[in-house]
Amino acid sequence: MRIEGKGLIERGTPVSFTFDGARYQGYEGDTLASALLANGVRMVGRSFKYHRPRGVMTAGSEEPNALVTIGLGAAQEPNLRATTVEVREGLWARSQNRWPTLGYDLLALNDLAAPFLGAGFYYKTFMWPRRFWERVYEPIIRRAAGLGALSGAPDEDRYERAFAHCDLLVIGAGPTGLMAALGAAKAGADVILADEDTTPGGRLLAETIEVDGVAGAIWAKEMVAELAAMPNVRVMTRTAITGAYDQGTYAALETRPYAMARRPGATVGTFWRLVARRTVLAAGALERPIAFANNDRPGVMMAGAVRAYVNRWGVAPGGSVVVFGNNDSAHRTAADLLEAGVHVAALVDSRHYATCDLDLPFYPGAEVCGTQGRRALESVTIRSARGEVRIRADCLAVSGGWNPSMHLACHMTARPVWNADLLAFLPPDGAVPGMVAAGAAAGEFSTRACLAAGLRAGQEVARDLGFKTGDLAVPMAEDAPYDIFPLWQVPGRGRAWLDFQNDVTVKDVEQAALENFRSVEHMKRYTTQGMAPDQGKNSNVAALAVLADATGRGIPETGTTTFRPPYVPVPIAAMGAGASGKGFAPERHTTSHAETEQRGAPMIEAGLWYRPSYFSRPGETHWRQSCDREVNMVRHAVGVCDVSTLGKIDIQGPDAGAFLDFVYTSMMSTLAVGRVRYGLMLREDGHVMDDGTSARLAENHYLITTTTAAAGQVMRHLEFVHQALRPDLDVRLASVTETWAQFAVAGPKSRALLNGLLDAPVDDARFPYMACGTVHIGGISARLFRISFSGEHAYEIAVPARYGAALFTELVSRAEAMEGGAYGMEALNVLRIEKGFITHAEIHGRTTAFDIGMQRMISAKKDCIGKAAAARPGLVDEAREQLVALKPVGAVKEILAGAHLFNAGDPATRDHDQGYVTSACYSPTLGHVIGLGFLKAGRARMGERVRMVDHLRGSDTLCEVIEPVQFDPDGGRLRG
Amino acid sequence: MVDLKSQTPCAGRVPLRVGPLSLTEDTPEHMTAIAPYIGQDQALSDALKSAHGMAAPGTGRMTGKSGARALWFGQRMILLIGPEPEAGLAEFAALSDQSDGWAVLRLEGAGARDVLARLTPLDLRPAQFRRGHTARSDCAHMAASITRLGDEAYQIMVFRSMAATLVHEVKIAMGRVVAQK
Amino acid sequence: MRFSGWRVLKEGLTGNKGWQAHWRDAAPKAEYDVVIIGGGGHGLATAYYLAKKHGITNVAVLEKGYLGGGNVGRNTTIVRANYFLPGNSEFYSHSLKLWEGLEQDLNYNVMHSQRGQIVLFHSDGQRDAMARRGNAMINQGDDAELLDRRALRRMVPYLDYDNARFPIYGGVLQRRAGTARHDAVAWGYARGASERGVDLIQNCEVTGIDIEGGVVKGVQTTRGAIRARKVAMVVAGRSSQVAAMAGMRLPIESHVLQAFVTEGLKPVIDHVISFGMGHFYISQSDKGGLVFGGDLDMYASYAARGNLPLVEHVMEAGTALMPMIGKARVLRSWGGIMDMSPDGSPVIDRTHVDGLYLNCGWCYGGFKAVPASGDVTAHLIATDTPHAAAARFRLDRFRTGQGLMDEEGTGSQHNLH
Amino acid sequence: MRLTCPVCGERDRREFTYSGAAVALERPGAEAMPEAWDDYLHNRDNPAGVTRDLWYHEQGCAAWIVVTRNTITHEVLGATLASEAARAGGGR
Repeated sequence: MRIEGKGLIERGTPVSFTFDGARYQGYEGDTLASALLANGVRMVGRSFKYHRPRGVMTAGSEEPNALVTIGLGAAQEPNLRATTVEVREGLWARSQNRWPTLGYDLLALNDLAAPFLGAGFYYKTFMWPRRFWERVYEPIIRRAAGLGALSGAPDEDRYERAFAHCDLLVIGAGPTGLMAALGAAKAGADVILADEDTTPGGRLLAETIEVDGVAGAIWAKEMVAELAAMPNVRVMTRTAITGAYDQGTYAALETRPYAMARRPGATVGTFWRLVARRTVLAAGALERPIAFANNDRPGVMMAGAVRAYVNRWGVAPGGSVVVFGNNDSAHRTAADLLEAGVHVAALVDSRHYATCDLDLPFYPGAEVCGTQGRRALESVTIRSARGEVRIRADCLAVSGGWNPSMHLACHMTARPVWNADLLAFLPPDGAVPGMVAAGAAAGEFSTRACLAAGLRAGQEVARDLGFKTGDLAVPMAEDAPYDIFPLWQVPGRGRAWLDFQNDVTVKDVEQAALENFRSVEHMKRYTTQGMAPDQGKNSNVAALAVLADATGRGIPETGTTTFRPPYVPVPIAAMGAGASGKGFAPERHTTSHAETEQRGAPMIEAGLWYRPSYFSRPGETHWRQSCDREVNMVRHAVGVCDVSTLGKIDIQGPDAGAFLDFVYTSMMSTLAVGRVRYGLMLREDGHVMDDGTSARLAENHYLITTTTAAAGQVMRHLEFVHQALRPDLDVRLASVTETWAQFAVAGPKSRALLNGLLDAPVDDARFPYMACGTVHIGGISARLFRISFSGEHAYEIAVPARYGAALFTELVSRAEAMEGGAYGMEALNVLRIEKGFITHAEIHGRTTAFDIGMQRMISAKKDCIGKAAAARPGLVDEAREQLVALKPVGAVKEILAGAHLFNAGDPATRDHDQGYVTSACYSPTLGHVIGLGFLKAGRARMGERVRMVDHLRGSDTLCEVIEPVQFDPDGGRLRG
Repeated sequence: MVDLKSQTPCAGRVPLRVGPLSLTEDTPEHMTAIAPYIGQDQALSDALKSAHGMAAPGTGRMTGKSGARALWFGQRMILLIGPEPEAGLAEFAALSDQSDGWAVLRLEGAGARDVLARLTPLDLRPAQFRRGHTARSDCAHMAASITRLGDEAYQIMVFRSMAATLVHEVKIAMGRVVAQK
Repeated sequence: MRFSGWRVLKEGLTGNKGWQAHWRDAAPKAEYDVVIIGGGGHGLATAYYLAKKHGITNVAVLEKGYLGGGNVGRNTTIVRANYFLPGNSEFYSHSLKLWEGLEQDLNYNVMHSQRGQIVLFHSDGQRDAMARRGNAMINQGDDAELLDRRALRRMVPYLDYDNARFPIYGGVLQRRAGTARHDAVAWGYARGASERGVDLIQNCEVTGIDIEGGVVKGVQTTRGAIRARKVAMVVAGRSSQVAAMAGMRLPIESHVLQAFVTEGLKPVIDHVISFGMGHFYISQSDKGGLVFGGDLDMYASYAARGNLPLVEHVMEAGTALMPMIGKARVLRSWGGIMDMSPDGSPVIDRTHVDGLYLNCGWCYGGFKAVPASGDVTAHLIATDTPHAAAARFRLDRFRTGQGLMDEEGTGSQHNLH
Repeated sequence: MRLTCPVCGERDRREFTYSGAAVALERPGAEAMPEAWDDYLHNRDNPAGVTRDLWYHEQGCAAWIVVTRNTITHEVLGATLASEAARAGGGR
């Protein structure tokens, strides 16, 4: 219920929201948790395994119990912490992991079966009969497990990603962080101050502490205003630092306020990559529970969280509260409750020497040993030297001490350091280069100590970075010492929870130790302790203490498990922002793209590029009709195809020829100016990397081409060879792929078409096969190459890309007037298969020059990349699979790429595998299906019949092994 | 004689305005990659100065003025933007025509830096990336050249074929910066 | 102690006080017939099969940390047999068959779940390459089915079929593929080996390998010297360091591979789905977390943790492939150290030292290999001849070029992973 | 992760492409024995500690660089241009 006059909520702005169908009222500034508590809602969820009733336990992102689902349909968002969800008008929340309702959950029966569902029970059963695992046991387990549900619909909320750089990143904007930011910023450093909360201030918002004589919350507000006004400070609220990475890189998740996120163009959050030269970890500390029987009932809360609800949100979490602790946090809670007018039924302090001057029943040297209540806490059992008493209470505030939030300091796999005085792990020094921890995160628990530590850390960082710091005073505030007495578990009957989310109890940890899961990692993995959404933030230290006890070791020897990013869970959509749909990778368009689309050609992806599959004409209803027509067009008239996507690299300099000799298998330095040569590049491991052409444009200027797919790889390779292996060669490389729009003009009428366009016509004498040179179109300088990937008399013409669109349109319309036209990738593929030309279907990374019959292209006169490795015995073994063509001779006239080859009569099994098909098509030119493939010792097997089997598509036929070049084997058409 | 019409890389996609931010296309007549041969850096710089009135820029810098600039473009590479390179430069450097190879965009207005910070990992803080500074970096998964032209004015270059993607990405980021102010 | 439902019931009724250690913690003896360096999945399985199939029980497994603390405890739990090159085909096929009887064999529920794995393809060319693979799987005697877009959509409707940057053409399904509870595999083998007399020695780091006249004599450890007739190095992730103790320089580069798990969710992904184009694969654990991963971080590392560019790339791929997982929250990320061999395939071989054996180079694929790797390594140690299913995993294949197994076609050299 | 390019200064790892141990700079001559090629192509020290490896500033200035790095801590200790390292005698 609300406490009049308390809290930082906007009492003037009431909002209504629903939880599990019921309408409630809260105020702006409320979290879902504070608003539900204000409305007296205590049970908000069910536990993971036993489906026990659970209530709000904390007031922060570490909340283990109050996980809810927000929204409907595609907007449904599971597993949100009610303690961080901001209440707003119309918020629609519901509980999860229960059926049919939160109040009556069928799987609560699990709780009765708990003796049989202890740690690791599933490793010992569900094995018979074998097939029942997938059919029976696993589906039941899967349905029972899990927390909230995804909607199954595509996520429509948009996130974004961004980068920011600074001198100092301050993580946490409590008293420590505010002072650290101030200290560094005043000295002139660029500071980013980030805090996951909606409002900076940290614990100052939750306490009644004063700083410099004003309420802590007000001091914080003024400090933030001062910082925000400085040009070198960026205050980022709602921003959780989620991970520490190398060289001062941090990941952060910023969540946008609901109203802003709904603006057109806005996002629901930003995933930041922050780069900081230094970092101050001022993330504070988290309070930890104590294990005692039935410590998981709704109403059992952390003592510090109770203060937060009272002071920050003006909510009394109960009408009658018992406070229990082993340190002064419990006393502070009791005092704040009394001050707010809430009844405190008892203060139980396990320290026998503790004193208390508050007006309430005080139990020093006592412990809470049990709780009662059906769906929520009804009473608490206190055990002291005088015996046990049961006290009615609807809220139990617990403090087992504080754990510094050192997680980020341990993200580089360093382990925290045990401090026996504080009974806590502290961040290790220097574990994240550039990071220092300060304040509560470093085990300093008084406000004054935090303020001082923050200022000191900020100023030290600034000086380290070369800034001059002035005198700044540490504000006045309480400076009480931290006194704690060890208490991890209260002995007794009944289950005592450690990991509330995963339902791990003290008994589970003890049983794990009994079964020899004594290493902390084994215990974790066997019991699932610390593997739930809070990643053990609430429970790991106590679980360690229990394990240490059960194995007779100390806590430091027992050690911790590894801390891993992210600090708080991060939506996949945030880290992958922008990648849905076409945003996954950049799109590359040729200059003919628009015209090609206008002609209705379906586009296919080629690397990042788009290329036309085929150009359908009226009356054509199947792609094969279009493809066959386009093939015939090229064979009989003329076809036009955009080949701009092939890589083009300028190689210039006095040593250009020598350089190319080194990267190609064959000699390029002997190529005459004005001529083009086909070339093969090997990887250094002796396998084929790529093929292409090399044109010598001038004495010291070559232009080489690569395949579309390998353009980037080849450029990287050439730069490597030049810079890392042959820096002595005076040669310069530049990619010119995008400068030129290049079109293949292929077919018997190709020259006629071009001559209609060129300012001066070309002929065979001036421009024979494999010639290249400059020509002009309408006064524009263009490059012409007489090369062919179709086996026809053909050219490739390149113009500056600004003219590409115009030239393509011109070429196609002229081709159409000559019974030709544009052709796409399907026809291009058929044309090259007919001619036995290879693509990356054949040079797939495992083939050698030997395999494709080009071993003679490896020049004996010189060294080249890959030459030595290509000579390894295994790469020139006659038994290797060699390139052949195939034609069907069985009843089924079909060849399928991906099918395997066997000797006729052999079974289709691995032992008998003879090869496989790489490419196949119907050849309109030859009038039958042909394929290319690799066959063991294939070159010696021409004319042999082999069995082709494709199990996947149910094809089994005989093929004849034929020469790879089926069309115009002597090349007359190329030259004619 | 045929008359081939020319088309700019971003034709039909820009100019764009979102709030105070604008995105426009620059279409320099010539762009030439100039890569000095071994030991010719100084000779090239001198030749560049006498031919085009600007020295070769140092790493990450730009020389010249609007209309005729020399942009550092990578290890041992300068991009001459605007004028047609004088033929004599070829004595000292490999010249490679890049005139049509790049989309050149200009992003300007209050918040331009925040827009870019959504696209590139470069440190864009004004004191680190000053006016006249240039860098090769990543921009929305594309290899880019980014130059600071003014207080809140940047030039972004990517390969011509990616013009549409770049404009799309910048436009979205512009919308976000304006909406989330 | 034999595990069963009855035992769970009985112990439950008597307060769960009767459970026994799953394995004995042994102190090192002075001498063993066989010392296995490495108490990960492969080392434990090797010990188990040495004892079970070859009757060699005077065996010690030396583990510098805790059992199963390496990659067997930090992988994405996928079990499949979908390789296509000779050598890999028969080996992983053998492994899958062992998986299928593993729980009964070990009397330990490793939750091997044959839920099916689908590998997607995005172009005609990729379909052809996948068909070659699928046919090779059937040639080997394993199962594979080619799904066209429509059949795939019926099976996994939540992929982005309509607006993907790289359109989904179809997939190859292996129904017998699936997942298993990774830690339990290590524990199950540990228990089985321990029951048969093998000494499992934790917190015992090998610091030297004793060799005399080209014959192995034992090892030096942080817990003293141990004599052994035979020594096997089964330490993927640290292979180079351990082999260096025997004067070997291995064809291995160590890389970090990251993996991720989300908060628990109700069942939403029923198969293992591999998106090769985006280097992304995903399944849902029985607890409800989405378990997924991607490519290597791509730099040599022993840090067992990675960096953001790869993290983001994995998330981008997930977002692109199945936009419905956007609101799933990543709970934890981690990294494992991968023994990357030049051709992406492992080595199981004798060495130049008599009695010294090498098992390394598992690249990204060691988990599913655990049963067969243990079986064939035990066979090699016991008989000094390679098992038929692993005869091609020779160390000298890189020098000779004979029998390279470069499934990805990126080259049999390190810098082209 | 950030690397310091000798040309461009400190940059995000995502601008770089990795390419293995700097041993790749020490290419054997054409007549070298198969063992030398085996060592060059395959066998590696693969240190758990300080190593030198090759990176390509692909989304940056296009320089190949040799980075001295710790494989356990990921600390970057220095970087030089591969061209200079190659002139100075390779990957050692």
